[in-house]
Amino acid sequence: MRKKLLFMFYIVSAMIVCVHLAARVNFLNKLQTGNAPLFVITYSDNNKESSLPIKESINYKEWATKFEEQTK
Amino acid sequence: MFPQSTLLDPLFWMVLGAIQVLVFTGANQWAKESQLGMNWWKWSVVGFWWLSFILTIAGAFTLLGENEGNAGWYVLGFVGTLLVIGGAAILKVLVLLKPNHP
Amino acid sequence: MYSKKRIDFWKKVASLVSVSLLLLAWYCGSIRISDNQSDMVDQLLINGELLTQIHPRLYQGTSANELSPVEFIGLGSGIGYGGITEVAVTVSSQGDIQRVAVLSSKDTSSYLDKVLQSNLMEKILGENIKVSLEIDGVSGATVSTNALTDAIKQAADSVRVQVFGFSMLENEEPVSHFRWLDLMAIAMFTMAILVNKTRHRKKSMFNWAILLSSMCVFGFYSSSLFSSSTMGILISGAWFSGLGNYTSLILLSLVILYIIVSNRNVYCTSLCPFGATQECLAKLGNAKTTSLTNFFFEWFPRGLLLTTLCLGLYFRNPASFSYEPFGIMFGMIGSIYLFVLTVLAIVTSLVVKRPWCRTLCPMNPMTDFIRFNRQWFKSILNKQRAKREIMEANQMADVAVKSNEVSK
Amino acid sequence: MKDDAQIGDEATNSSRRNFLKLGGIAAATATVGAGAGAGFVLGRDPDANIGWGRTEAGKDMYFNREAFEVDFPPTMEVVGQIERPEWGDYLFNRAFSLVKSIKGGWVPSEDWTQIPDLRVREYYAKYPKRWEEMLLSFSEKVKHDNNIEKHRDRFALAWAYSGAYSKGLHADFPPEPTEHPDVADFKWVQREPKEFKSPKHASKLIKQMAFKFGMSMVGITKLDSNFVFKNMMRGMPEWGDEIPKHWKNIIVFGVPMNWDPMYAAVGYSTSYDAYYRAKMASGLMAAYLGELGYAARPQFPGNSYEVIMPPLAMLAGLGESTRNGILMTPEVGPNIRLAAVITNLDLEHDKPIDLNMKHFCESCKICADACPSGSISKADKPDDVVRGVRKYAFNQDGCWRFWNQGPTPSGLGCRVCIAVCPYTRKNNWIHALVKQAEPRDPTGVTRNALLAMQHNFFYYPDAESFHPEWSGGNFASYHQPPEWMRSEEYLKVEKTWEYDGNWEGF
Repeated sequence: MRKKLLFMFYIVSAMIVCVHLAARVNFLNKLQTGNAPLFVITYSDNNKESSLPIKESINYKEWATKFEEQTK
Repeated sequence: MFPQSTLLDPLFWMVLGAIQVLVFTGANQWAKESQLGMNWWKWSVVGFWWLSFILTIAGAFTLLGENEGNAGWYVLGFVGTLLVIGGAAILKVLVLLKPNHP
Repeated sequence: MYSKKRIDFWKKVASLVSVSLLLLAWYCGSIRISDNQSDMVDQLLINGELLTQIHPRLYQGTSANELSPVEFIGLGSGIGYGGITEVAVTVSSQGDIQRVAVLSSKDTSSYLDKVLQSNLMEKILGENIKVSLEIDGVSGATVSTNALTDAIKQAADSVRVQVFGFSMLENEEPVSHFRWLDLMAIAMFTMAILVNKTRHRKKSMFNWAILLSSMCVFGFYSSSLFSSSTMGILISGAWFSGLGNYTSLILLSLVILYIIVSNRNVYCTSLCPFGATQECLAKLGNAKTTSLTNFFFEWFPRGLLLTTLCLGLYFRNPASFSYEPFGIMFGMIGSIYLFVLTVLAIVTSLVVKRPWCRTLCPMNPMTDFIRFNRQWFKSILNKQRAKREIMEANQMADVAVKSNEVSK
Repeated sequence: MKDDAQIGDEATNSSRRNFLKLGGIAAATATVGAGAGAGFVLGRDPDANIGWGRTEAGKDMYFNREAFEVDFPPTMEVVGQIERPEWGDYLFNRAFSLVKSIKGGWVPSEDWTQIPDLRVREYYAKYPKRWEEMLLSFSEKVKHDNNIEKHRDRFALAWAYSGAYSKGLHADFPPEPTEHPDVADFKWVQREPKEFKSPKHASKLIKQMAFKFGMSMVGITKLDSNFVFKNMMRGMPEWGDEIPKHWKNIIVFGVPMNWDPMYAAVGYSTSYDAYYRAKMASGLMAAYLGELGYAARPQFPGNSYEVIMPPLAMLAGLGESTRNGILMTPEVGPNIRLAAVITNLDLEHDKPIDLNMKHFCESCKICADACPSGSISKADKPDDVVRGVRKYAFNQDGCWRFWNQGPTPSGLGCRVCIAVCPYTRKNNWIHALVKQAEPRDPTGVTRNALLAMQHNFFYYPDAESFHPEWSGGNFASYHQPPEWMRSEEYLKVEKTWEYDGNWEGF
């Protein structure tokens, strides 16, 4: 009885451990190949990756009309 | 168990309640056999443990049901384990407090 | 059934193979590693377009239309659980911190995550490095936090020198390397040895005393018990460059030394915090001992440990390859898989005594390995004595037999 | 003989005992199974979506507030002279004014002093940094317009859902006032007012009606002039800061957004479902009062207000103020959309409540960490004073910038801070238990235990990943979208995306 239980525990935990290790390897591999920093954080005032140089890129007239029709 | 059903839901809860009678009569038999000399407070401890055990399971599965997958399993694992250990402890105590008349 | 001699032979082969595998893994790792730091740093520019290295730890970003550099990127390193943590800090030409990036870390990722999620770094963004940076700690991952803060401060300082022409680092001493926990470890270990030697009738009581106190100190209080990752750190030599926390390493080396000297492993029986936990639960559920004696069950953990160590060496990151339930048990830190494993282990140990020790714990393979090679080495030494060769040999043979039985 | 009988008894007894013992085990096992099963379906139970199940009975507002009533809401900490809100403090006023100026030929620049409309300029004089955010919102809008078509395959159903409700929302009931309030508010009054037995009776009836008109929460309070906008009166091109005589009391009510889409903010969520319901209710309530002979001025979303809703809702005892600046109710947390009717009917007022939300928000911070635009303060204590009231700093222009990044045209908005709030949970037994226990525990043990669980057991995508793909995110959401919002389930589209968010753990 106990033997059976220990046996089951063995098999299950062995599987779990394998999955865990596989996950770790996968993760580290991504890191290596990605060759990007683990973690980057930027001061919010500089989060302007999204901003376009104001005047040129935006047709404001068009923007305004679009905005109006979408909001009313 | 059958939230949107007018009939099945109340029936289910009644049946579940009825089953508890069986659970405790059964428990009583086991207690008698192993001569635990159960009394009111021992029973209330056991009862409380049983209630919290079922509630924990139900709670964890409620979380799973509302798609809080992570939380569900963690709660089950965390609180569940504590309860199992607690159960073992209670059992131990009951055995230790066995009245030693033949 | 194989003859003992035959098994012995294969064991010798296995031990040689495993050593060579470890070396191979190390070698492959060294090939894989290329200096990708500079192009990592390249991604960290904000306003600058051109990145130029001023000196090893400092880069400057210049933009086309301006002559003076618009920003600086300083590199810094701190020492965490598994070794060095590399950080890059982007600072504007006015000295405001604009961006912080963790380039590499050898800490267990779940510890690192805990620190990162605590957004302790967000607090220093926008601060000016003219004044020294105040960074508060994160409970539960002190070492990783210290590593990170040291790294950031160092990185900021190399820019500070460039921009403001003065340094602030000298007044901050590096992480204290020897702490009372380390002393504690040594003390406990000696006690463990004594208890194992004594013939006192209260021996088992003493043993319990040590077990429990070690469970509290090295377990729940500091979670500094060693694991396969510690073994990895030990053999990878990451500790040359310093560690944030030596306790587990000290414990491990003491254990190994004692096994080599006296062929006995006192850790599992008298010190291991997780062992202690299992013992307690066993007492609770009157668990009985049982073990699985089968070729597979004996060799799987060995293979597992070997693989883990190889991976650790290959990725130069042993700390992120521990597979024990310790992290979850004593700090609620670790992947969901390990969480499940821990729950299983705990519940099982109510019925079976020390299930983890009887199955996957890396301690057994390690002990077996050391013992076996110790034995082997001895026998070689003895063989060299020309005289009484045969007699010796026979003796050795049956000693070896014994040792095998022990190791199973 | 006797012996035989005894033996017989023995036998039957023992077999009976065995039966009971085994029966007990069987029953126990069954109970465990039943517990798990019942738990699971209770989690699935649509009735747990408070706001849809027990509405007309008023049982969506299940939290008994009496024990928590106070004279003044603790989260409305007055530290100076309370000032009435300016026209320019209202984001939509600014946005539309800017639109007007732009159509008039003005081109925005980094320099806020060039803003033509004085009232808008005054606002940005107060918060110069926020002008950058407003500028960014323009470019984000452009990117949004250029990108949404690419992602229609994924969001088609959410798009349609939100679009449908926005059409409904823009129907003209209740009609926008076009004349002076003294006329407009009496539009539906044809006869003499019918007198109520007492304000108490009036309040009782009105609340019942609110529930019957489909609202989940309702509260009544005196119309506090501190929260009425200056220089703003619908239907009047010019208006000073006077307040019509007949604006006595305000009936504030609200309804939550549908839960499953809301949990899947940003992309799959919309405010329009709740806006629509709240607006209709305000119209019905106004008409109802009119028929009884009383003046009524509905206040409803999108932006047809003369008053600021949350503080009035707080005074009406619906909830408290929070870190993310949204009204926090004990039943649905911040997942509530408000509308109101201002009337001259004499009503019994509700009292504000103290639910200890203050401390909850101080130690939680989950919304601040999740906020995709970083507009919510992470300070330990309220760190700003707005119009004389201490509250958590909130950057409305930053929030608005992210509004413009949603992946559907009518899905304007974000709602992430609502989705992740621990108080935003369905009305099933665990969460109800918790919501009942937490405010009643003076020691804060419950709160800390719960927050420990929230922080360790629950999965929250990080702020970045809530962003659309075109600005560095992966359309993550707190929960994955419900089955009925997944286009791959119903439409002929091929699934080229992965969902990031909580989902059933199997």
